[in-house]
Amino acid sequence: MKQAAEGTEQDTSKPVASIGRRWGMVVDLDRCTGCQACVVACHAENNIALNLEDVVLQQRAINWIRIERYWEGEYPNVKARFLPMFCQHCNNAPCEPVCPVYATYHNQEGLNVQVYNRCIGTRYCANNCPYHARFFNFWERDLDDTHREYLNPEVTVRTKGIMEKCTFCVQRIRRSEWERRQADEELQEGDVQPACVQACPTDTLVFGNLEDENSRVAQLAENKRHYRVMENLGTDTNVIYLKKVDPHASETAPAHAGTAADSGGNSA
Amino acid sequence: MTPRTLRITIGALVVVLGLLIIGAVTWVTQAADGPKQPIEFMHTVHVEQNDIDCVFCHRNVETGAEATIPAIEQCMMCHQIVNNENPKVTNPLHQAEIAKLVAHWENKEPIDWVRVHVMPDHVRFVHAAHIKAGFDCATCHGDVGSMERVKQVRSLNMGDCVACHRENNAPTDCTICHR
Amino acid sequence: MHERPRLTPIQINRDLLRSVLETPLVFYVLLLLLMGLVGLGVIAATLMVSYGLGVTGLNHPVFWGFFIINFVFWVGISHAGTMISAILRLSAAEWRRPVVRAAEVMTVFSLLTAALFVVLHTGRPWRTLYWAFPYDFVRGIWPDVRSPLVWDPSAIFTYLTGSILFVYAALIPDLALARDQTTGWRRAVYGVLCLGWRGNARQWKLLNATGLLLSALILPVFVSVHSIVSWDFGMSLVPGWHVHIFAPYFVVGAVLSGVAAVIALMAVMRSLFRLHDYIRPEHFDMIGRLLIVVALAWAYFYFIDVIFALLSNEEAEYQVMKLRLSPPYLYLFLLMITCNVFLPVPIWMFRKFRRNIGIMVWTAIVVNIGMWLERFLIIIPTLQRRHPDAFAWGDYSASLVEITLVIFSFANVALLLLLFSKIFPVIPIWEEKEGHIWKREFRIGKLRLPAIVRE
Amino acid sequence: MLFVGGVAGFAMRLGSGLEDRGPWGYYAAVFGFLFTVGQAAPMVSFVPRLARARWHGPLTRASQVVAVAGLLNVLLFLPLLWLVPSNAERVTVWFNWPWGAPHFFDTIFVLMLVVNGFAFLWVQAIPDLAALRVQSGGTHRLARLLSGSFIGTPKQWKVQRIGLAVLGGCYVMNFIFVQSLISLDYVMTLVPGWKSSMFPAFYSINGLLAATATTIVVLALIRRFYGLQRYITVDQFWNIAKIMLALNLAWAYHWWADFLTTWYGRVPRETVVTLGMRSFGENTWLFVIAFICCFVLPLLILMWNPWRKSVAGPTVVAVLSLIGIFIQRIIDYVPTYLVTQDPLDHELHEAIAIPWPGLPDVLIIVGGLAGAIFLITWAVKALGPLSNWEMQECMLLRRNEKFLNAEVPYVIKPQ
Repeated sequence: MKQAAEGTEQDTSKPVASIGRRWGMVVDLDRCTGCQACVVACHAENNIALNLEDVVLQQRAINWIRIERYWEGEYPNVKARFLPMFCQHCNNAPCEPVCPVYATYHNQEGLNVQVYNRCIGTRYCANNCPYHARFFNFWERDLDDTHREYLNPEVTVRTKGIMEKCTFCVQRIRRSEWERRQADEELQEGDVQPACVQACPTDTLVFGNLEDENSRVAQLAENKRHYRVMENLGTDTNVIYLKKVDPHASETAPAHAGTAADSGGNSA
Repeated sequence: MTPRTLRITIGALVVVLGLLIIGAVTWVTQAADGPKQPIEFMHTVHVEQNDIDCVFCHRNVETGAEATIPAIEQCMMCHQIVNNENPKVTNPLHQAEIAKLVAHWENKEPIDWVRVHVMPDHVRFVHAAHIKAGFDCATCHGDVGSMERVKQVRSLNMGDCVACHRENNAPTDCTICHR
Repeated sequence: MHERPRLTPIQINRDLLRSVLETPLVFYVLLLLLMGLVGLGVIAATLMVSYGLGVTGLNHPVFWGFFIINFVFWVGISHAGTMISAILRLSAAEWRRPVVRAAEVMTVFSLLTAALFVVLHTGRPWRTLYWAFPYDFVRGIWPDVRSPLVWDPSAIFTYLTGSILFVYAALIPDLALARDQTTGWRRAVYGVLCLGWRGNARQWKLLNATGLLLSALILPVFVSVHSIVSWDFGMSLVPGWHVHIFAPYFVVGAVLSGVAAVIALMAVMRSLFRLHDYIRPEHFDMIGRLLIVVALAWAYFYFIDVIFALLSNEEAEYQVMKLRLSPPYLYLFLLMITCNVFLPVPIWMFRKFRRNIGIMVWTAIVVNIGMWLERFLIIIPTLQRRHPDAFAWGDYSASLVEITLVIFSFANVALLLLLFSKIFPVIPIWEEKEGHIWKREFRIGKLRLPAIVRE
Repeated sequence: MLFVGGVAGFAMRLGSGLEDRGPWGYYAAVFGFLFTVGQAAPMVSFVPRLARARWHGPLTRASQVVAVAGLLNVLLFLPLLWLVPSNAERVTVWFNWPWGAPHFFDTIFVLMLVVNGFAFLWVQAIPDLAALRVQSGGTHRLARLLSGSFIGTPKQWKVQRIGLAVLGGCYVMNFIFVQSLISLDYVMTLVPGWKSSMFPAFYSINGLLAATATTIVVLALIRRFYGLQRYITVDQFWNIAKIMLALNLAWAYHWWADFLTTWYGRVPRETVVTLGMRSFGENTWLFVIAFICCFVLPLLILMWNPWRKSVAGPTVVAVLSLIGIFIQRIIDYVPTYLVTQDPLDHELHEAIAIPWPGLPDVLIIVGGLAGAIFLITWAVKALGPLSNWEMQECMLLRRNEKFLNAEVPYVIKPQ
C-alpha cells in the first residue's frame, strides 16, 4: 500500500482523505453501564457472523467490540467494572508490519485497515495484537436466502480463512464523505457515527477527528482522566479511555478496570 | 537429442499450443457478445434512435452508489403507450419483446435480468462519486447505445480501477473500495 | 576412520549402487505403506481446504497450532544437512563421508514439507501466491518486506536452492557411475543427468571447488534460516515470544534435532540397504560426541530463556513461563527436558552406548520427540495465556485432521527419501573412495596407527 | 609501575566512597574485560584438542597461561560485590536466598573458575616441569615442587590426559556458567529494564572471541620475543584465524539478533536501553568503534586467504577485537553503574550517556591491564613459552609422504 499512500499524497486537486484527519474514539468508562447495545449494533451493522452455541464452545466467536467485565472487591461488596474493548487503531500497530501481504495497513486517516480480499489468513496479526481485537473466520458462513436479507449491503460478507476486526465503520465514513461531496462540502463534526457510538445510550463512546482541536473527541482526549490501554507497549492508540470516577475507590481496592493500562499482565 | 526425445518434445509442444488456441478462441467468442437477457432490451432503440438520456432510466446514478436497473413500473411509463399494439412499433421482433414486458407487468412478475457488470462482494463502487467527478457513463460501460446486447467492454478488475484512479489523482486507499 | 575395511572399488560400486539397481520386496511394502499415509494426508488437507480451518483445533487465542509446530520442526530437521556436509566438510571431519548425501537430501525434502505446512496453515492456501512471489505489477501491491513471514520464504527458498545444488553437484560423479552400470533408458536418463562427466582432472578440480564454495556460501544461509523462523516469534510483541535469545537458541535446537534425525536415517539406511561396511559404529560414535556439545548448548540457551522469563520482573512473561511450568504443560516440559538433555546426554557420554546403534537410534527418536515438544511449548501455552483484556482464553487440542497431517509430514519425507534412494545412490560413492585412497597406516614404535591426508 | 598506579587509582576511587555506585563504572569495565579475556583463553586450548585438530601444539601454553590473570580478577571482583545493590523485593537468580547471595556465591564461583584455570595450566605443564626438573638436575625448586613424581610412565600419561580432558571440559562449562551468572546478576539487579535474554549468550560469545584474540596476541608476542619462528608457524595462525573469523561473525550475529528483536518490537522500555544506550543514541560513536573493531575490519581482513595465512593478519584482527570488546565492556558497565533511579522501577526511561573517564579511571584501566600483563609475563617465564610435550606429540603425529606425484602431509589419528 506504499504506492497507494503516495498516490494520495500527490493528490492535490480534490483529496478525499484530507491531511489533518485522524479518526479516534474516546471511551468514558464512568458512563459505561455494560449494556452491550454497542455489541448488538456492531453485529447488525457489520454483518458479523452469528455466534451460535457451537461456535462459542469452539472459542471462535467473533465480536468486533466486546464488553470486558471485571469484578472488584469481595462478596458482598462486589462491583462490576466494564471496559468496551475493540480495535484500538494503533498508530504504531503491532499487527501491521507482520502481515506479509499488506492486508492490514495504516491509512492516512489513522485507520488500521483490514483488506479482506488481500488477506490470506496467516493469523500472525491476531497473535501479535495485544488487545485481542482481531478475529479469524474459521468457517464459511452458511447464509440462507432469508438471512441474506438482513445483511448490510455496504459491508463485505467475509469468507472463510480471513481476518476481520473493527473498522470504525469505515463504510459510514465513506458514505458521509461522498454524500458531503455531492454537495461540495467538507466533512463536518458529527457527520460520522459508527454503529456502536450511535447505539450507545449513555454517550460513553465519542467518535471524531482527533486532529481537529475543536472536535469533541479531541477535547475529551485531553481530559485528565485519560489513559490508553497498555500504553507501555508503545502502540500509540487512537482510542482513549477515561478512567472511572469512583468515590469509594480508596476505601476498597487501589486499582479498578483502568489497571489494564498499567501492565500487560494484570489478570482481573 | 535422440529421435525419441524429439518426438516427445514435439508432441508436448503440439498439445500446449492446441490448448492455448482453444483457450483463446473461447475467450474471444465469449467476449464477442453479452449474455442473453430474458427480454431482448435494445439500448440501440432507446439510446440511439430515441435519444433517451441514461439517467432517465438509471435514476439513482447521480445520487447513490448503484445506478439501479429501472423497475417495471418505470418501463411501463412509456410502454403502456408504446406497447406491442402501438401501430408505430412495426418491427415484429420489437413487438414480441414488448409483449413479454407487458406480460410481466400484468402478471406482476419481476424480470430476472442477467447482471452484466458484476463486482465481487468485497468491492464497493459508488456511481454517484464518479458521475460527480465528471465521468461519462461510457468511460466504463462503453458505447452502450450501439450495443444490441449489453456486454462488458472494460476489464474492471482491480488493476484497471487503480490505474484509472492514479491517472485522475483519485484516492487509492484500500478502504475507498474495500470495506 | 579406523574401522574401514579394505574394499575394492568394484565392491564399493556394487554395494552402494545396490539400492538403485535392485528392488527388494521390502521396498514395495514400504512404498505402499508410505503412499497410503501420504494419501490420508492429502484427504485431510482437502477436507481442510474445502471446509476451512474450522476442522482444526485452532481457536481464538490459539491461532497457531500443530502446523506451525510442524513447520518449525521440519525446518529444524533440515539443518542437519548443512551441519553435516558443509561444516564438517570445511573442518575436514573424516566421518562425514557416508552421511553427507542422506543428510543433504533430507534437508531438501524436509524443507519442502516445511514450506508445504506454511501454505497449509493459511486460511486461504489458494491465494498465497502473492505472499512469496511478487508479481502484481498492475495493482502495485507487493509483499511487505517488513514482515518476518516474507523473510521466511526468502530464507527457505534460498536454502532450498542451495541444498539442491549441493546435492546435485555431489551427485554428478555417482550419476556418471550409474550411467556406466545401467543399460537402456535408464542409461540415457543418467547420461543426461550427469552432465557429461568423464572424470578428468579438470572436472574433479571444478567439483572440489564447487563443493567448498557451496559449503562456505550455504553456511550463512543455514544460520539465517532458523534465525528467521525464530524471528517469526521474536519479532512479535507476544510475551514469551518476544525473546532476544531466540535466534541462536533456535539454530542450536535445529541442529540438535536435525543431527539426531540423521542418526535414525543412518541406522535405517544401514539395515535397509545392508551398508554395514560403510556406516559403522564409529560414525555413530562421532555423531554422539557432536550431539553432546549441541545438546548442552541447547540446554544453556533454554536455561537462559526460562530464567529470564521467571526473573525478568515482568508480569506477562512470568505468567507465560508459569503456565508452561504448571500442569498440564509441566509434564510436557519435564518430558521435553528429559528427552533433550537429561536422558540422552548421559547416555552419549559413554563410548559403549555411542557405539550401540540400537541405543543411538532410540536416543535420536527421543531427542526429536523432545524437540517437537519444545516447539509445542513455545507456541501453544504462550498463545493460551489468560490475557487481561480478553474473555477469550482457553485451551487447544489438535483435531484429527491436524494429527493426520503431522503423520503425513513424516510419511511424506520418508516416501521422498525412499524414492530418492531408488533413483540415486544414497552414499556418495566417490567420497567413499576418496576416503579410501587418503587413508594410510603408519608405524610408531610398536603401534600401527591410521592416518589421513591433510592439505 | 603502572600496576602500582592502578592501585593508587583504586585507592582514590575507594576514597570517594562505596555508597555512590556511579563512578565505579570504569572499574567494573576493567574487571569485565579482564574477566572475559583472562578467563576465557584457556578454552582455546581445550576445544581444538576435543576436535582432535593436530595444529594446536604450540597454542596451548599461550592460551592457558593467560589464566593466571584470573588471580587479579578475584582481587578486582571483591570490592565490586559491595557495589551491587540489594536485590530485596525483586526476583533474581538467587530466589532471595537468605545469606550471602549474590555476593558470597559469586565470589565462590569466580574463585572456583580461577582455581580451575590454575589446575588446568598446572596439569598441562606437568610433563614440561618434569623435563625441567630432570634437565636442571633437580635443582629447580619450583619444577620439583610442581611436577611431583612424574617420570612419564604410561599410567601417569593416562592420568594426565584424563585430568586434562576433565579439567578442560569443566573449565568450558564453568566459564560459560560464571560468565552468564554474572551477566544475569548485573542485568537483573543493577539496571532495571536492562533486560535482554541475549545478554548472557552475548557475554559468552564475547568471552570466546576475547579468548581467541588473546591467544593470538600472546602467541605472536612469544613468537617475536622468544624467537620461536620455527615452532610457531603460520599454520597455527592460519587455523586459529578461521576460528577467529567464525567468532567475529558469531559476535555480529548475536548482536544483530538482539538488535533486530528490540528494534522491531518497538517497545519503548526496550528501545530506550538497547537502542538508546547500547547501540545508538548517546553512545553511538563508542558502539560504532566496537562494531568496526569486532566485525567489519576482521571480516574484511580475514576474508582473504593470503591475509588469513599470515602472522600479521590474525594478530591485527585479534588486537582490534580486544579493543572492540573493551569498548563493549565500557558500554555495558559504565552506564549501568550510573543508573540512579529506584531499582524497583523496572523500566529505564531515558538513555544514559557515557562520561569521559577521570584520572582515577584512567589509572585503574592502565593499572589493571598492566597488572594482568605483568602476571602473564611472569607465568610465561616460569613455565616456558611453549608446551614441549605437546609440540613433540604433534610432530610425531604428522608426517609427509609421497602420494602419486606430490608430497602431502598425513595426520595420524590415534584411538
